[in-house]
Amino acid sequence: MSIRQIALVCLLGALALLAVACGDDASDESFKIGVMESLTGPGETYGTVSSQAKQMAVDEINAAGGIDGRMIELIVQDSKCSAQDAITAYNKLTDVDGVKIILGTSCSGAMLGAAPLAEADGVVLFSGLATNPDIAEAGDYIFRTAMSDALLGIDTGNELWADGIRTLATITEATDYAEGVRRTSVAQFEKLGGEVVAEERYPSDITDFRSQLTKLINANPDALHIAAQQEFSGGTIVKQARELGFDGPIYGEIVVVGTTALEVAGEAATGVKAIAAVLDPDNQMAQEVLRNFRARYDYVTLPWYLGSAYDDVYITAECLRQTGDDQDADGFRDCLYDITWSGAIGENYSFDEKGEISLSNVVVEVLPLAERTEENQGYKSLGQAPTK
Amino acid sequence: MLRSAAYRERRGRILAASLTTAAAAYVVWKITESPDQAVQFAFNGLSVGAVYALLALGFTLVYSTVWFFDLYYGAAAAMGAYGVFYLRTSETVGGSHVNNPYVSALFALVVAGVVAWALYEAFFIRMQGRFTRKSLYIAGGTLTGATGIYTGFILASPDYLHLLLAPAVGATAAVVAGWVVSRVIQRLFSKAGRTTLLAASVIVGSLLGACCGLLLAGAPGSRLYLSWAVSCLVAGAVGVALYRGLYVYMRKRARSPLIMLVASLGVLLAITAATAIVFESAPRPLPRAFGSEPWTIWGSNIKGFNIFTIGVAIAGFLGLLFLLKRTSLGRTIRAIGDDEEVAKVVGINTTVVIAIVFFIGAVFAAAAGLLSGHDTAIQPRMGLLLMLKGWIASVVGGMGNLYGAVVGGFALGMVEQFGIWDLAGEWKDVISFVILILFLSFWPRGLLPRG
Amino acid sequence: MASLNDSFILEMVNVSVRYGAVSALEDACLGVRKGEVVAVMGPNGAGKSTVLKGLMGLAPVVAGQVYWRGERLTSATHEIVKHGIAFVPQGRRLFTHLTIEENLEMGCPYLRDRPEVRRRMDSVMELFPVLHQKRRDLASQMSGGQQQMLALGRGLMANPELLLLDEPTLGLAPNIVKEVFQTVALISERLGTTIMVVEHNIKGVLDIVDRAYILDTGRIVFEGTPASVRETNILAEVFLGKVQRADPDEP
Amino acid sequence: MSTDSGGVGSLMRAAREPGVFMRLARGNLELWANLVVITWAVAFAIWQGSGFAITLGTVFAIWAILAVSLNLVVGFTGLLSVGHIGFFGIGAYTVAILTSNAQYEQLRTEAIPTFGWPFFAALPVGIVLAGLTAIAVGVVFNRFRDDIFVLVSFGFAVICFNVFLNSRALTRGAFGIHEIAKPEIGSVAFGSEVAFLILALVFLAVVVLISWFIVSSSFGRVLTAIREDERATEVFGYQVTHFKLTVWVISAMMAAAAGGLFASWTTFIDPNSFILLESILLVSIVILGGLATIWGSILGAMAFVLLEEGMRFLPFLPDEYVGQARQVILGVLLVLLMLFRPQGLLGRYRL
Amino acid sequence: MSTRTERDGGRFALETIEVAKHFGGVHAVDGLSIAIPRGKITCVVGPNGSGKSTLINLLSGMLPLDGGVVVVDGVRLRVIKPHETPGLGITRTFQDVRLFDQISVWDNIMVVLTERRLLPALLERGKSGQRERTEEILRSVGMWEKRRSLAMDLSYGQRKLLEIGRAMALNVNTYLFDEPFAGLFPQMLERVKGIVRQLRNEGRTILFISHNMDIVRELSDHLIVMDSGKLLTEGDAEEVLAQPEVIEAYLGV
Repeated sequence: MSIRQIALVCLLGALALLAVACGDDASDESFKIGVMESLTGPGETYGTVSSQAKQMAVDEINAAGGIDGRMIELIVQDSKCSAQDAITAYNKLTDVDGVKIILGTSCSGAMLGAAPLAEADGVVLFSGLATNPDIAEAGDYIFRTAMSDALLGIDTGNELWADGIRTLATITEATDYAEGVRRTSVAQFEKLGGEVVAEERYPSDITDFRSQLTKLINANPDALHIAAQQEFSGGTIVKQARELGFDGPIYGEIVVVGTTALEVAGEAATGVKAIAAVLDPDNQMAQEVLRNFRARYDYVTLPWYLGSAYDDVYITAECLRQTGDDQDADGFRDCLYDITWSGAIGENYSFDEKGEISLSNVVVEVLPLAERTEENQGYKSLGQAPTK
Repeated sequence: MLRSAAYRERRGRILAASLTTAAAAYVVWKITESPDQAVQFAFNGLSVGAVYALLALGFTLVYSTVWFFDLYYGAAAAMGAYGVFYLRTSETVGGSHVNNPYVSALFALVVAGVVAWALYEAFFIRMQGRFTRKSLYIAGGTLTGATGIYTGFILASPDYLHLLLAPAVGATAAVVAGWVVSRVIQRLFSKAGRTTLLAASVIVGSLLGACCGLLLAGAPGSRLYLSWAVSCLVAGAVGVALYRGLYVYMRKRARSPLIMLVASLGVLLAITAATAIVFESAPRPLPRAFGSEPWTIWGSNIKGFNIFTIGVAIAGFLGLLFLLKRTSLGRTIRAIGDDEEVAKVVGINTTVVIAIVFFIGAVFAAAAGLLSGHDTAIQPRMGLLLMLKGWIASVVGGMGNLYGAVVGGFALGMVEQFGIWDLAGEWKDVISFVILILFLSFWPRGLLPRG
Repeated sequence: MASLNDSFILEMVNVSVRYGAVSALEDACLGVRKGEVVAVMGPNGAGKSTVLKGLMGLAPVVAGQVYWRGERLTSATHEIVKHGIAFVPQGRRLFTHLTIEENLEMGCPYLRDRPEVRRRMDSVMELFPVLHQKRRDLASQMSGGQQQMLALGRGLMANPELLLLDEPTLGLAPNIVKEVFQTVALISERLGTTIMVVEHNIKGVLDIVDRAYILDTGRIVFEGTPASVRETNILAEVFLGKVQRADPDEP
Repeated sequence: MSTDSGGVGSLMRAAREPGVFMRLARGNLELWANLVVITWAVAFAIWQGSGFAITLGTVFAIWAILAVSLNLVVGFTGLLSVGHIGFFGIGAYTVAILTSNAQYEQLRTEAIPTFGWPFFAALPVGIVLAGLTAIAVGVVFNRFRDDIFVLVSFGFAVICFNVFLNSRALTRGAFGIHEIAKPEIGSVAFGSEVAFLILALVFLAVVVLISWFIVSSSFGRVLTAIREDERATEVFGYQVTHFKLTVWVISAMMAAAAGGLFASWTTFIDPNSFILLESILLVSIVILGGLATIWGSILGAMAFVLLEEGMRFLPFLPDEYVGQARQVILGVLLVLLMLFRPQGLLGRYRL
Repeated sequence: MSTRTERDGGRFALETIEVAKHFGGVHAVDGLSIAIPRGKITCVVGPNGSGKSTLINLLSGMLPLDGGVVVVDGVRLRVIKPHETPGLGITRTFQDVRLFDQISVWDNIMVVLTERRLLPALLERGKSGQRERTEEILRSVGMWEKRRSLAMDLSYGQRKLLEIGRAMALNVNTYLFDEPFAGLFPQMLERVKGIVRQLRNEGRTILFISHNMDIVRELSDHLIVMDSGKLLTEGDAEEVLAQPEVIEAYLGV
């Protein structure tokens, strides 16, 4: 064999050693909880915020002495917002790390990929972020503290109609979340008698929306509805729509008024309305969570999802306290069905028979640039969306 | 029956002509339908077309010199954009610094390496007679090290960009001014002595240089535009380093252009992923440059910055045209494109000239990347997307033709816009690639064939 | 090993060239004196062009040395022309997308002295009036003969002491071939340039050269004046195939 | 068949027939490479538990089918296609659409018709559909060669992704399709992970067998000849375009089979699994493993899967960067391979 | 020079009538009308660039005809597709030796012997007849020992021989050899000469290009001299070589 060939074999061998040599060290005493979040890819912002909030909550619990003296240990995997990666991550968590309770995941697509496996294996999948209506039907072991798009859509449709919008143009990111938001909103809007005069979609990786927006504006709608998955594209669309001379009202959901989105859009975002679940300003716990998070990570975005991820951990801790065993998925599941919780995202909420919660959405309006502060997140609440 | 080549050519021409006619008729019909939208589409098309044209210009320049597809080109576009982001994070959304000493050191090292090689090629052989090898090595090493450290400092402290770059800009301005002055004096007063000449140019040059440097040092607002220059130069330096460090060896042995293609694909993959690791894979905006307020012309809106981009594309085209057609370097570049071996024989150091071509190409890509980044946003994958668009634009325009690159770039921009008039906007990419396949099938030499 | 002959300005000593396993030139020793016109002749595949390619660093020289004015020539290909050696490659190989003027300027791309370039170009155009008429045309638009003139002119732009011509008549019509040879003779006569010409067209070239080397299958089989070449009948032997060749082992 | 140029001088002289020894040298490399990778895989399985190993095994089998099928085109025929993921997607989507049983009451707009076919009825349809697409695409692509072929195949991948994403009436666009059926034969269901792994390996074996059958036949020899010199092959009486088209279609059909398996394995697909980048990674696997060798592609796929999963355990690499780090490593490997070993690890054909 | 018509189809394996090919403005083959007698060795000579290789490229369909007709066995053809040439009984070698570099010597020969149709080719895997024929050919060109090496690892002479062997494997009536003797050492040369003679003895037609007059004299029955794409003269080798204008064309102006 030539030196080159030997070198090749050595390379392969080194890689093999690399894989085998790195062992894991877990203490047996702690509760092991799996976490799957999309830490890279299109769902990166959500996944990162969510996993950071969870880590913060876990650190708080552990600092306070853990659950009856036992610590919680999070085992984090990247599910990348894709079904295939979610399945790989799920299998690694259940087979390698032997967890029975998984917090996550952040993308509905990933959730729907892993859900059948979890259902079959009897593993609890508990997400604070996935909002696809289909997840309600995914199974007995599937829970979420995120609200289904179905609710959001009804509120959005009502709000549009109540504001006197009769013709609507929609621009939608081609992701399941954004499509879900658009679909449910438009359904309600059309049910009320509204008309969608133009609709456009864009793939996640483009940053220039001008041609789509030109078409939408040219259709002369009363309002523009943005359904985005990434805060960044939401903000950019607002900015570019204004650049192209659109001066009608713009509607969206939480993503469009997220911190990054508002920074990207700047002054252009003023007056944009969003229908979203928002942390109650009077909720002391919520405000404390945000304060702690900012102190710890030096930024805040998607406060409601931050809160729901935080709540997830505390709910989990409570149920672990009751069952006392992180391998008892059935007990954990029953505990979730029974529990009523007051946390950052709301008071006295509980899971229905589909593993869903229902809280109310509110309408928010973006403040002028000068009035935006870290505390008010850049928008003011206009109260609940009209019911009809 | 196999048709004769002439027949096939004719058939291709007929098909192309009818397709063009159909497209033109469609556009005219659409314009009469809604002139407002047509004007807006035209503006949009010009804005993106300018970026495509810039990309196609650089791409065509490199391709028609070395005749292989260099996919690093895409990474250069991303690097240009991310260079600005790297240096100006404090002004961007999110506000957090990504400045990382390892990254700065790495690029400083690359720049130092390129400088070292450039010094060697430029002076080593020429000076060998006058000085000893050792002293040359020491001098070169010192210069290289100094450049490296200087670059490192520039990259690592973006907040003081204007202060750090002031001496360099001042010195450059001084040299240029001195040179211009000496040329002017030579022209006007042919009898002027050496001493007067020297004194005049030194005085004027140093004054002007100092002036420039001081002005710059006192203008922190210039940091954004300085970061443009820095990231373009760094992307260019990486291009040169790749050529000299990798492609030169590969080209000697390559049996087919595919080797270069696959290798540069590897480069693109690695750089894209590394960018995603350092900067995260989500899109980011660049800080606001000038001209971000829209102007209304004929009832449609266009940003001042877009007009600037179009201006840059045209200036880049004219500059490249001037370089290629009017200067001796350009002549040399064209000669290498025609026949590299003979170019070597007549006394051209082809390695150096091709390195310069790679530098220019990468600078064009980086400029396109950062302009489109300012206009919209940046993301690690933008390199691949922009490169493919530049590639298509140069195929549409005609490979190896500068006029074709500009025409192809703007044409592609327009087609993408007008193509989605009736189709949904998400089919934009499909339209570009269908155009590509149509062109390669029926019109492989493009709109304006080379030569 | 042959001793260095001072009167040779260029001397190749025992030069061998191999492409992979294929030997193209073996132990070739040849020299050129100042002001001479020397021909290197031989049938196809004899290694004539390889002599020049090896000299210019375009072919891998595996053994032997090249001396230029008594010093070893080790420069990179692009440096060689600065020593005063210009190479006119086979098949003309012009820069087809450059104009004729630009092609001529490419003959000395390293020269920064514009007036000097102008002067040289004028003298070349004086030598080849046809180039002057078409100086703004692209090189690809010329006929074969004119292209050869341009290639020669490009070589002369370097103001070379030694001009290497690789098959200057290849693929040219007979009347043009004649013209090319006349031009070569003219260059030698008017400019005093030393010329080494590789040629398969024996008769034409023998009329203009001072000395000739004859190659066969990578070896030099004869050296002498045109008269001696004609006398020995070596040409017919090599070209029409009657020579007793050495029996080298199969490579 | 063919040999490698490596070898130790003294032993070489000792060997009576040079070809035999060179084959041994090649055999050694293959043997070692395989031993290392298999040891690695076994160690991995023992250490990480069989469950995870089964998952990885299934991922590996699917990638391996893809790599083997792509190698038919890239390695044996010399057409560097970056668009293979398109056929993979066609197979996956056909199986998904035909077998999905999901009820979409809530999904008012983008509900697609449900067929509820069994897996083994849907798969052949997917394969045939991919074949038909391949014929159409191949007829257009047949005229392109070398780098232009690479360029248009990029285009094909992009077009396919956009079709999957934007044809909402057919694919539900970004929603993806879920509840894709698991394979069943009569009463035997491949519901469990192990059963599915076995099925995937059976598929891989079949694909390998077919590939081997092709490359060892006269047809395969003609393919290699086309790769070396298309015009010369033509002069010897072969209608080169037909041969190229045939292998292109066969390869596309194999990729579609892999796609069907993939869809059924994840039970949920969306367009994100079929992006251009995946296609580029696939080409990297083929080149890494070796051009024009079936074994090499399998090895490449295995190394690829183990590379990513192995990196998950690196202490200094945050988990979220594993995918990107894998991409960096693959990119650098591609450069090194092109520089030093343009035929890939076990390849028999230099680009 | 005599004029011929199609009636002579029986006597001539190949005929060209006013065949032309031009590249840009260069007329590589300019209204060439020649006839290649059946069962004999014909040699084409002429100075470099006189269009000899272009002629072979035209006859083998590698280049499309720009004008004129090629008559093969009495059939007039205006278009020759490369993949149909074996059907017409024509095969060739290349001046710059185009082997299938990265496959083995054995496979280089086998490629020529195997099935042309798609499906049968898929099902066929080295029939015994083909194997024997391959072995026979490899032995006859002395390449049997080398059968496992890649074609790219062979020496120039071996490559040349292998290419001729590859052409021989195709059992056709007319062989077009483009400079089969160039760059060969005597040993190899003899072998190639032997092959050419053997082919003639089997009653096949051979057309070859050579610059080696020695061999031309020795082998050729019929000689065609080309200059600037046109026919200069043709006829018996010795006679033609004795003509002064041939010497002129060849050795100088």
